[in-house]
Amino acid sequence: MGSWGCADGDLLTIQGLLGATAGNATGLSEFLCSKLDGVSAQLLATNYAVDNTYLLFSAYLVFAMQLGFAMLCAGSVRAKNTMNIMLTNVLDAACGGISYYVFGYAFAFGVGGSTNGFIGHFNWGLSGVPNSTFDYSFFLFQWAFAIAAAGITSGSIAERTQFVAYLVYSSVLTGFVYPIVSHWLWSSDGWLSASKSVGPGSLLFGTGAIDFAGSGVVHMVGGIAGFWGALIEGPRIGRFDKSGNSMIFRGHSATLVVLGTFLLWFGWYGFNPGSFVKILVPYAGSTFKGAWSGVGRTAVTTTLAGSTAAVTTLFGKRLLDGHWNVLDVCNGLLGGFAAITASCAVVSPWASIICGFGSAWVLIGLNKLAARLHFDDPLEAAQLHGGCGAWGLLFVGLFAEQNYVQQIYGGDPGRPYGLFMGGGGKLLAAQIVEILAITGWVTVTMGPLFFALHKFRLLRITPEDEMAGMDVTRHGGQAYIHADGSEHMMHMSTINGDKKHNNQTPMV
Amino acid sequence: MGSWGCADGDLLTIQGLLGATAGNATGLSEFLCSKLDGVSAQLLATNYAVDNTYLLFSAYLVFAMQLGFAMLCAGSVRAKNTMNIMLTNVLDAACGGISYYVFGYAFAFGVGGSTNGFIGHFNWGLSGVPNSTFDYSFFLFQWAFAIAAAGITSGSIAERTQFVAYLVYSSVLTGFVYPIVSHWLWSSDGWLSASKSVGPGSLLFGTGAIDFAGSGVVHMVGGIAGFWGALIEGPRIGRFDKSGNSMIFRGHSATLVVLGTFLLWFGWYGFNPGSFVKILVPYAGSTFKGAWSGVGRTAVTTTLAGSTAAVTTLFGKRLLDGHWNVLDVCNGLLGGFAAITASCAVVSPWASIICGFGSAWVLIGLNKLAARLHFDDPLEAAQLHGGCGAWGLLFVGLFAEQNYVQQIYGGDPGRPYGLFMGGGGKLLAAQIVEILAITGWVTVTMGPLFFALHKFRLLRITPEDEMAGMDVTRHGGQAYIHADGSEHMMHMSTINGDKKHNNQTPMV
Amino acid sequence: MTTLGCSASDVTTLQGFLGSTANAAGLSQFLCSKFDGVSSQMDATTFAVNNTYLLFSAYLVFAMQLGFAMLCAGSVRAKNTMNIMLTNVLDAACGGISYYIFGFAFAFGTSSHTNGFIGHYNWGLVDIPNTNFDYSFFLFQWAFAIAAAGITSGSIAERTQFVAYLIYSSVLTGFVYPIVSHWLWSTDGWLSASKSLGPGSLLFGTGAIDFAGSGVVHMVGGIAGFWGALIEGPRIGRFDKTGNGMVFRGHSATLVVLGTFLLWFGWYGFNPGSFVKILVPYAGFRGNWTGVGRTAVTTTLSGCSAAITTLFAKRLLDNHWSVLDVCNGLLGGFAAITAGCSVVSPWASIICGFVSAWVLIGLNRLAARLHYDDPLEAAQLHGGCGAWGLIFVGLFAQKNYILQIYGGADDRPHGLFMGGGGKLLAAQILEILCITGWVTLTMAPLFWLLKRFHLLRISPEDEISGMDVTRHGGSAYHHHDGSDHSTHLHSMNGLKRPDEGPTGNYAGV
Repeated sequence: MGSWGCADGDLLTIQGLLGATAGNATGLSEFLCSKLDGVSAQLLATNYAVDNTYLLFSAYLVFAMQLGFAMLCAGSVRAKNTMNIMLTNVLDAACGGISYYVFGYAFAFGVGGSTNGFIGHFNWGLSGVPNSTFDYSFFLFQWAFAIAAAGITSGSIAERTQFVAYLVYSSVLTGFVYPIVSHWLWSSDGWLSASKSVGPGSLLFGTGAIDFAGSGVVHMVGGIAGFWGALIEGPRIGRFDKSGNSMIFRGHSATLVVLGTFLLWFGWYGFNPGSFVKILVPYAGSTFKGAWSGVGRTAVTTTLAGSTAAVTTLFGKRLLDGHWNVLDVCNGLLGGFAAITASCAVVSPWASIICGFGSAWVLIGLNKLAARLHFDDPLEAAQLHGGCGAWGLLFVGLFAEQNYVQQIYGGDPGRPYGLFMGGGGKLLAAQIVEILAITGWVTVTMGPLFFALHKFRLLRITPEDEMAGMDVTRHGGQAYIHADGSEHMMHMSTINGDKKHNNQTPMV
Repeated sequence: MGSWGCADGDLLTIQGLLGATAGNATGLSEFLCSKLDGVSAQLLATNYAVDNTYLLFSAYLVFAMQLGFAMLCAGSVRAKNTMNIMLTNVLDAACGGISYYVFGYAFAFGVGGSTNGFIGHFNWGLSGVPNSTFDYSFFLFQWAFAIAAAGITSGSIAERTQFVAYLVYSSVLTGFVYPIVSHWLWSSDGWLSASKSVGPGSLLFGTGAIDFAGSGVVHMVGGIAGFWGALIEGPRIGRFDKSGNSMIFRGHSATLVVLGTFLLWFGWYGFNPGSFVKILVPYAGSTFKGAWSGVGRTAVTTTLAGSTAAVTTLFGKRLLDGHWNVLDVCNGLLGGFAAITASCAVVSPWASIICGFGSAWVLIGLNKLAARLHFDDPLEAAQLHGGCGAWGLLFVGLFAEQNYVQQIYGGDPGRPYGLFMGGGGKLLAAQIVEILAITGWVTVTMGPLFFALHKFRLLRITPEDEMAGMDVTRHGGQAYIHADGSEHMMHMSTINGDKKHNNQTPMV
Repeated sequence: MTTLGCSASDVTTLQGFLGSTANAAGLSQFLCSKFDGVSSQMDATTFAVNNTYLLFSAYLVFAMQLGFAMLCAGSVRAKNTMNIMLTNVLDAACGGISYYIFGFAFAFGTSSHTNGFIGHYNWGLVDIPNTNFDYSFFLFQWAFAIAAAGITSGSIAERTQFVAYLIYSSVLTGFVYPIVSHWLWSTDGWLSASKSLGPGSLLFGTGAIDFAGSGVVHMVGGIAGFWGALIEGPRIGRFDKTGNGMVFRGHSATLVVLGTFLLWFGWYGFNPGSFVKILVPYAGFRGNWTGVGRTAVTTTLSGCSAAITTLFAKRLLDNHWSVLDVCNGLLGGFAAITAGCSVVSPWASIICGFVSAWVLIGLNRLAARLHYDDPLEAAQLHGGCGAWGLIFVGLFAQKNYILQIYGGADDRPHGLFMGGGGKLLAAQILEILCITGWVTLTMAPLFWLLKRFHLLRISPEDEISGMDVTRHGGSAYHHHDGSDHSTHLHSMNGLKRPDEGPTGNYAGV
């Protein structure tokens, strides 16, 4: 951050420039410097205020995605499991808030005297925050990201997972697995980071992997964790019949799916453009371009990628299945967003259309593959966030623009960029390394975890619970009560209320 | 707000400093001052623009809470009263807009030549606004707060209140009762205010009561009004049977409850952090700390208190009732938010965890008490907003940090702060006075009002209406029509439509 | 942009002032370098603040699309929910692509030579960002464009073929709407109130004032919807043989309220956001931030007064308190104030809302009498209240607000009732006529052609059984999945796929 006041030697410089001729060179110099120092302090304060305002409201938008996830998940499961999945979504945010405060943030961004490319280990419980680099707003923004990852996984294992298993994997994912991946990519000393501050030449392949807002860090982590969970649990009862045919398990409310999708779209404007973290950063060589142009462009690429993926899915599914399906369009849209998330800031708007087009087919293809392999993921989360996320990482390596990479990540003018843009294959190689590293890390940590839960019979609910629905058996009743019995009742005492049985705990 | 240009005497000062030696001391002085004045004007404009942007978007978020209330209330009542309660929520905002514009704002913040610690009486109909202290954005922000209080009360008396009674109490609460309480605490000359501008030593107990975003002003006011309403009306028919057992009256849609809760959470980021009103305020003695750090910290304490309350409620209810209940978790979460609202800006993040933990047990305890005393509040609004709000006010007196109180409210360095932080008992005493004053004031105004409505038979609907549901009897039909008869109809003329009777007015 | 640094001649001036002082050149350069540094940081701050403001406003406007989706979904019968939500999602998605490629160019593409009717530069956002427009402006305008198409889809709900929707939506968002927005909002539009070509070039010396689009967005959407609904005719059973109106209730009042509140929320981006820049000082403590705040207040008050007026009016007329009517009244008040939100006083906005409630009630009665069927009342609400809003500007616009926002000479026309003469009112009426004419000329033949080619309306069978089942892969809600009383696992919920077998093209919905 710049300084517009008087630097250490400036006072003497002015005095020297005024020479002996001015009436009171010292006084004049001090006057001018005090004025300029005042201006400088105010400019600095303005800079902080603008950047923090921008970051905080972006964080609020990202938080709104949790609401989007809750509605999307609720609408995509059968009515009998609605209470269960909404509880997991509320707890993703609530448990995540506490664990990310106590240690998650420290693992991800705790930077202090000694650096460590694999894991952070400073700023436990936000001690030492705010400092000149990070303010509370940054914590809030990163927390909102962390809880998104756990939300993705809960979709994959919906409708058949014990609540205790959810509590265990969610804590591990939000508190440990995800923070470490975000340290690799986004911390200034992460081994995969594209903006490493430890010195020139320290970037992987001279470039580092570019994952601007987290196609890999958030979406692949959540998607791959969901993949292992869903694979180890197996499909829902009745999802594939004995002869191997797929059954269509429709969610109970398309309205909630659309509501959730639009809320996610709304929140994605915090997720992607917000990842600039600072908006008051002028770019060299232009009077009107700065981080604000980058932020706007990121919002545009995000919009175009999602839009293209939605339209591609619409016509693709029409050709394949013969009807215009809003649920498929919504998922296609989200796939486009998940894909553009890595590259949103470093590709041109026209390229984002290609990204969205590709991601629609990736999702359609993976869904077909999943059906063939009898892999059951109620929200298509593994295919959508894992598959489209990986495609998004590759896309950076192909279409990243040189000048955008320079503006955002700095570095020497010869740093690698997208293969198709003439920037060589090094960035693509780094992106592939990121895909492999994330896949490997999540597999090594979450795979055994789900397997252990499975072995200890903590993972899957009983077939009886699954048939009856978890809401009734575990969560205190159904989500919807449209008729309360008062329409044709005779005795007032029986209206709606379940009469309390004496052997129950008292109602509060 | 500072000035970075030349003050009145500065021009002559520079001329004097330059002395006779400079070629043209007058010209040079004028040149420098014109530059500095230009800079100053632009900095001032920037300051206004940033603060207003921040405040306006915060106000929009607070407004979104009204949507949250509407969905929360709708989901928490039985399907047959959905239209009724949503209408009250829409009208809270709409009637509140007009009444707060015409006189509510004047009662609350109308400050002019003479001061009055009890009630404001200037700026009727926003005359004299904008001025150098208040712009339109401040009115909008305060309006969004005012309508929240009325929304709380409508939950307490849901499912059994005449619509006319609602119109009466809502006008009185939003237009008179609430503005006066907000004048006490938040106006610069309120008798309970912690930042009173009338002079040193004028603060109550040398500190004033700290109610940063309104645990008392908003939540207790709404909650206590709701308490009297619900108490005077009595429980819904069938809620307690003849032998005194509680019946469980479940709301008709848990999805709407979760939707509403998340929207309230989202809006609370405008409610609490937005209450700073200005974000571009640097703090003395630091280059990077300012109101923006306070705003961020407030968002963090809010998040942590709600999260802790949610998790505490989850396990608390699991132990007590034996199931994991998302509805209880949602209410616990909101209780944590209501509690932290008073102290959000003046406590450390770690303390907010204690605040949330305490509020969860306050809510559980009060709910048990309400069940025992046969007090029926369909949304637990009196317990949640009244009880947790009071706990939040006490919490300020215990855990407020000295430096945060100084940064936000100014005053001399020896001013009291939290008891457990070593700041003495004066702040706690002021907080207790606030609790008593608010309880007394709302009781004295709203209690007789509800009682008078009751006496004139304007308060409660007839048992027939209550059994059939108000939507059908008063609001033109049911909220949901899932089947429209077209599935198995023979005559086109009967599809869906209720055939209009000839003696009715034409359908529009 | 203000220049706070030193201009080219300033260094010389400064040297002259310093005269023979020890090192006049060095001192001048030193001071100027400081001021230049300050100036460039101020510029950057201004850009950052204005873009932050505009981007978050754009996000709010986008949230209106969600509001429309929920409002429409709740207002139609359950059997057509999937259909109408799909159109809302596609309004945003298709609109994003078409507005990027050519819509923005038609609307705001400005370059060396001007054209008051249609823009023709900046195709596919080339040369963006420039000193006038950044990406944020495109995003904001895109969010406006998709709102217009959303309005129309409400008018023709429950009976329109999906292909017809795709066609009219593309034409409306990609061509009809951008041209109208060029007329009013581009610096060289022939109806613009802030034309930059020079003084005297404004229509009637004032131009039409349509600050946030009562005409540009709401009337365009509403009139397009009017023609669509008129050409299609009413839904089956909506009017019986003797001409009585049947009440076709939407399937969920909750969704209607949800949608209405979301629209209200988004309107705070729509109206106040239309200032585009917030860091523009006027004098003293006033600046665009005051105007932005006032706009939010007028918007709020107009909607509030329309809602309350509707509440009591419908209570008198229909004898019940109806939340659905209140919601529509509220939205009518918003649609009306949209044109005048920034140039009228808060007290006037209450009048605007009051009248708009009666406009909507009156037009709804007229529609019922004429057997015109618009499931969301979109033509009446957006078309009728939008037109009233345009007239309202001509009556109540305040001079000082107009000068602050649109500039111009001190004698510039303003509202008739404010003593500003009838010229502004004339310009407003011209805008109403032009928009009505233009949309009629373009959209009516389009709908008519679609009808001739049997692409417009679905078959009666589809209409009775609902489009969701026949066209969109199933109904929106599944409250019972069969598992409650199932004995055979394979019959639960799942529809067994037809004979394609395991190798079929099923993709696991």
